Amino acid sequence: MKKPEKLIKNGKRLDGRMPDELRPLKIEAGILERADGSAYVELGANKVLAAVYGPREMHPRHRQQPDTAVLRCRYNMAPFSVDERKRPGPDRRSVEISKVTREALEPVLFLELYPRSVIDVFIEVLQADAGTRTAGINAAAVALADAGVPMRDMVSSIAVGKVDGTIVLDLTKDEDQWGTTDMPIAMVPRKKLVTLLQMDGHFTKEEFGQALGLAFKACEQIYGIQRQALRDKYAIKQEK
Amino acid sequence: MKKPEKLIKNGKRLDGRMPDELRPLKIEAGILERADGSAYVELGANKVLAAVYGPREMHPRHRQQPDTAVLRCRYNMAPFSVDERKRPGPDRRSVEISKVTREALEPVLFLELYPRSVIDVFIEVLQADAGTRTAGINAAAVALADAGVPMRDMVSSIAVGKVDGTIVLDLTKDEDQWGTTDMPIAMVPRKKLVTLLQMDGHFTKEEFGQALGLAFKACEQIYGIQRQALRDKYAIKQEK
Amino acid sequence: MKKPEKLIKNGKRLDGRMPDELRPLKIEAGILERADGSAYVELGANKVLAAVYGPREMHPRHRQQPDTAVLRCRYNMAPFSVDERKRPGPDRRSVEISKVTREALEPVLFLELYPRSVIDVFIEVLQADAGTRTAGINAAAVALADAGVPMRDMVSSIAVGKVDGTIVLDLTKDEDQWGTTDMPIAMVPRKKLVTLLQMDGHFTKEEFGQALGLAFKACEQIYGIQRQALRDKYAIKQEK
Amino acid sequence: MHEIVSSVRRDYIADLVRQGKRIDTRTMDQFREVSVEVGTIKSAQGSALVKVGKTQVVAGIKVEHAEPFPDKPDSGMLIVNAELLPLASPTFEPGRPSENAIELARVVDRGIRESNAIDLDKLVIKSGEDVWAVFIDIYMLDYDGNLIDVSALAAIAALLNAKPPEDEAWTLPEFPIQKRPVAVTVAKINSKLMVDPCLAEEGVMEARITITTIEDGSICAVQKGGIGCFSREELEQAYEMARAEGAELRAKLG
Amino acid sequence: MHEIVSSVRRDYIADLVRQGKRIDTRTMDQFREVSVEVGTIKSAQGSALVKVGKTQVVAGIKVEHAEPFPDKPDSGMLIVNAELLPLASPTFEPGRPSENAIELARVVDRGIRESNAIDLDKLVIKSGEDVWAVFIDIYMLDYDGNLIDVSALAAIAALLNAKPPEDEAWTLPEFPIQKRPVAVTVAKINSKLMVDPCLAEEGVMEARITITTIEDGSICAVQKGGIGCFSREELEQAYEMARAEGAELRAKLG
Amino acid sequence: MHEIVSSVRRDYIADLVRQGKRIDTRTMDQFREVSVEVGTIKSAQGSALVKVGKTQVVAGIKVEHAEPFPDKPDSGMLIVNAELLPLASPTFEPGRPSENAIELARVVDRGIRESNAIDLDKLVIKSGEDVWAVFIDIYMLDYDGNLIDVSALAAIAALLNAKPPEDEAWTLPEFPIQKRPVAVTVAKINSKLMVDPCLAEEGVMEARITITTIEDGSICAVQKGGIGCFSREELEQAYEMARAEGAELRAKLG
Repeated sequence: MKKPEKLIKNGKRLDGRMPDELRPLKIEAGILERADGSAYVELGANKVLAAVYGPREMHPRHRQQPDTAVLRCRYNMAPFSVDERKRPGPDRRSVEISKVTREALEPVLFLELYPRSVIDVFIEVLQADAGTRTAGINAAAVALADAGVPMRDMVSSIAVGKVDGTIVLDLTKDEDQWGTTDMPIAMVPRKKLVTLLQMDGHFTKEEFGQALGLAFKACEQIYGIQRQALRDKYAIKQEK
Repeated sequence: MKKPEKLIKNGKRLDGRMPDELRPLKIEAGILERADGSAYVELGANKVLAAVYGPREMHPRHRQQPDTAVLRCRYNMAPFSVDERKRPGPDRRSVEISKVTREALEPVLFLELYPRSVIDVFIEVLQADAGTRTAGINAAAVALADAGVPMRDMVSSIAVGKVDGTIVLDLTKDEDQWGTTDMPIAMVPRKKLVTLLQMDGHFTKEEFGQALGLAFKACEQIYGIQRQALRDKYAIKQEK
Repeated sequence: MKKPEKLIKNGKRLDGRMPDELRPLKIEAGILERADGSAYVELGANKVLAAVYGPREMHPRHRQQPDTAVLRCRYNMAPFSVDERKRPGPDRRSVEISKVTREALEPVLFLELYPRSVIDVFIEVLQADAGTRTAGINAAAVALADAGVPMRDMVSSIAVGKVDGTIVLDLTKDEDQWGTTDMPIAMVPRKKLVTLLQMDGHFTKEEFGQALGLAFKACEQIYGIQRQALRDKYAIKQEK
Repeated sequence: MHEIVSSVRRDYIADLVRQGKRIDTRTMDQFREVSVEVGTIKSAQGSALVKVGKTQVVAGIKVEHAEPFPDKPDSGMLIVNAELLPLASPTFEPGRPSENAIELARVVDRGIRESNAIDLDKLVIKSGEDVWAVFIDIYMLDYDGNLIDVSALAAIAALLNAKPPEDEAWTLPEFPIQKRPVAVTVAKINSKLMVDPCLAEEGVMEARITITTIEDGSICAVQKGGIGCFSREELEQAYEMARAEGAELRAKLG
Repeated sequence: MHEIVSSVRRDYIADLVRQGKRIDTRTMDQFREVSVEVGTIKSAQGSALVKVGKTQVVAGIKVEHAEPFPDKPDSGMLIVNAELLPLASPTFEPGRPSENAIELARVVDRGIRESNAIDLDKLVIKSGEDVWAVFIDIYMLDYDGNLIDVSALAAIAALLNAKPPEDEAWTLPEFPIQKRPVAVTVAKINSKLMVDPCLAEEGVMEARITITTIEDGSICAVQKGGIGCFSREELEQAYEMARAEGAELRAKLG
Repeated sequence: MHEIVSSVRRDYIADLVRQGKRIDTRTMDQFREVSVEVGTIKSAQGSALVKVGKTQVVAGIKVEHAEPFPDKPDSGMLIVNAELLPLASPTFEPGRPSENAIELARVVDRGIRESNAIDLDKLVIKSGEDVWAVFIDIYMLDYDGNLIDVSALAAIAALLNAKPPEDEAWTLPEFPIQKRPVAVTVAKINSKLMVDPCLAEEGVMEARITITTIEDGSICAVQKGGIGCFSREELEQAYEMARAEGAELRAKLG
């Protein structure tokens, strides 16, 4: 695709959204049988699964921590999730995303309750359209709750950026590619504390502040959808 | 080589064999010094070595099984064993053959007699002309007996296939390449129970049955040659 | 660079040295903070760092030796140390050099004093101009002394070779490339015992003897510079 | 692929089988509930999500330019890859494909390749230089047994769903699928044969045989697994079960 | 990147911070002593040895021919690689790059790439076929904390030192550097923010945020690390510290 | 390459050496029985099975088209690879080549390369584009000590056995071998030197030195191994042993 002449026309984005508007977000909790907890997230054209196993015994043993559980995260993209087939296996990008995802989630967990254990979070991107790491964190946080892992709070995540000079929420692949700036963020929504922040592109001081504001507001909205997904699952269980 | 016009002429195959005829098969037991047991097999132009080590202590320890020995098999081709030099190291084909070879041999072993141990079977193809996995299984079974590993029975193996519409025994490389079907099989010859069966190509129900029949008969013949190889080695030892 | 017509003119080499003359050699001990011992060596245009860690506990445990420490060496070249960028990570050459370096150093160490321990020697080539393994051994030996690891003696190392039919000391990259023979050597200087010897090229019996003689003499000279480097560091410490 | 099953449960399943029953009340020749959903992954040329009981597999098709193998200048390429995602089971580990993942990919590959399900001869752009490579990526999402059959079904369903790539080098009217190979795995427990083993049954089965058939009931691929044995009669019985169940599964492909 | 710190030392550092002090007597917005030495490695097109306190990093630049990415036929390539040499710390292990080494390389990469520090558009020899690839290799020699800032500074210093390759395909008068991105890491300990954490401080910090700025004070890259959190106010304060310290560091580039 | 030897056996061997004797009754300068069989592997261009005592090595030659190294456009390529097969010894493990396998391959490589045993300049098809690559694959089948000498002998024997590839690009009348390098390893036990150490001797030797000589007795490669030392006199004595034994081994090449 060639770069479009304008990414924002008459105040609206290519997909018709307003600058501060989220893509359609759908979250389902508990969709896998084998995993201890799981969640499925659709954010626009992103389709992401997360599964949680644990707390379970850590193997190999020499990696056990005597006074705490270890959180491991693996973010992975399916070969068919992107335009050009992605070769299976981790690359440098996925290693970094796995790391920042772990650091985004760990602040809300009581790992010290499970010495010598491990909690595994597996995130699989089935279809990608920019924002997969934020979709993955939203899914993982719901999957952790679904697994019954004690949590201080939820973690909610979204990207903000700059496109045609305008600060926008939740960039699509086209906006990410042709825009100026991408800033994924994750936060503990109740205390409004940021647990993930990455950025590349260009922001003045003012734009940085404005983008943070937009993200904080959106994370509250996402938090609501996450809670609803967990409530829905619980409701269905109760019916049964 | 171009595809020959006919692979079977006047009822005979390119190398002069009848459809139900084995290639010359030569088996020697105990040809390596260091290994606990060993065997060398020539099946037509195939040259294959097998060595057995064990039962011996399993390392690393966390892979020990408290109530049984573990059987490990490694099928490997020498770089110079095929027309175009093969890069050293396992590929997907050799990983699969190693697995089915292990499953072909394990039914005749009393692994439960050797808890926490491992028995290693190493198969090296020095020269290849189709049927290397069957030659390897024949060699490995003799090597296991040569190592004094207790066995319920021998394991004998051969391929059958379809070439120019005829069911044939023990395909050569040309027949494998230009024929329709290849079906390697391994069996416990006395009880006539199949421990390995793979097939690719095309068989009707009737052809499948006919091919099984041919393979069963040939395995009896191979079983005789395997026994003779072990008797010969024992006889030589006695002389000394 | 094309092959020069002559590598030795009027008895002098391309860089003006006499055949038995060492390149400028500079050794500094104790230049890294974190390492237990370290040294920096410039030998002509070679720039090499060595660091020693240990004796320290060996991990993983199953590699501990109950009656001795283990010496591990890792020789590594920086990607920017050579003309064409070297891909990071070990190659076959560096694996071999790491092995012979270990065998060159181990004879002077009292490893039996530190059962279950490991001593790690890390050698990093920052800029290369032939002779990096000898520069690395000189640096490593000083770093071991700097770390306070008990030593029977120093280890000193240099290459000799044949260029335009002349036996020469301490070859440069051009001499190595266009010359006939390269023979790196390491020795325990007081006892005059050889702990590393490799050679490729062409030597008659007489040339071999002559080359050994040249190397033995040069190693004495290097030994002096190594001792001075350690004295200098100690002197500076005392001043403080 | 086996998971450890307690000896009590083991005996219970074996006992049931002796009475001709299965742990989930199925008959010996009955698959669990099968659902096939296609086209879910828009980033793939074709895709299918197949559920058999609680086992879930998604397969995606990508079609890309490639240089042909030197010995096959006039043939497109087929590459089958299977990932036993750690998401799908507590016993699957991240990292390089396990022996089981490799066997799975190769058995699915053989069913498709040997039946000529894809007309690879049509996938040549320029002889010896440029051909279409068809990648089938099999993604195990939830593992409750019988991954070969579920994966093979997902693979052929995804192929049938495949749209031509948007590339001017593509000249065929549609994606050239000409056969529908279907794999059926027959497990042997306590000397009885049964199709579609669930995870608990896999934990106690002696051996399995996977037979892939095409529309006319002929066989294009076979793979025996596990450390037990089969008699000739059992093999012939397994074939009959695979042919019959294969036809039923094929009907689900629409 | 954290090393284990005894709980006594941990409490000591935290106590100091409560009083607005640091373990090495610096103020909160003060870097350790910084030295930048360029051109030491003759086998590289450009090089820099940067010391910040006891942390030492050398960066080397190599410029080589390469085939461009298919989707960027008219752009040179930038490849950043970082090696946490086992020489530099008892906790660094030989072998494939760790998670920390990969993050380090990617954060340095983003600072340079996103600020357009190198004019990659000028590094094209023949569109779609031959471009210049700029390799930045970061070599950690001695590790006493804050490797991101030291590495980023070494990388831009080495780029500024880079000479054109001796190759007739090179036609530019000089190496096309147009911006000077500088990374500043702000650590949070006991709810206080401070720049340039040393190793002991890293061992107790809750989180860190690295903000890379360019000459006009605008931001080109951000990376939060560690398992703590930042409030919005803290982020804005961190930005102010990074901008101010970044300007000071930039002055050291000469 | 060392295997653990009990201290009793160790003392026994050392005692024997003190008396000028060896465990298998050989003299100090005597090889075990040597047999060289060539041409056994038909799928290789050349092959040799060499036995020295109970140590067995097979070497196979493959000759294939390759693109030359950019800095050597007018030279064929030589690639030596050695596999210490787990078949050959309880101490060899499957997997990537060990340090010992790499050293072995490189020492054999140097003997052949530095003696110009193969006239690589003749193996050019088209300068800078297409040359012949000669692969020597060394396969250790049964390991009872002294693998370097046995492997080097198998390599040169296989080269001498090599037939030109059946390829119209090949224009030479025969395979261009011009020298016969032979490696002889001298072990040092209890300050005595001896050739061709068997496995038991390797377990107690202090050090070894491998000297590769050609027809005229001159040296083309040397490699010291092990953690002991050699004096200058010992090195000169080792050379004499290697030259004399090398000539005897060379005679076995026919």
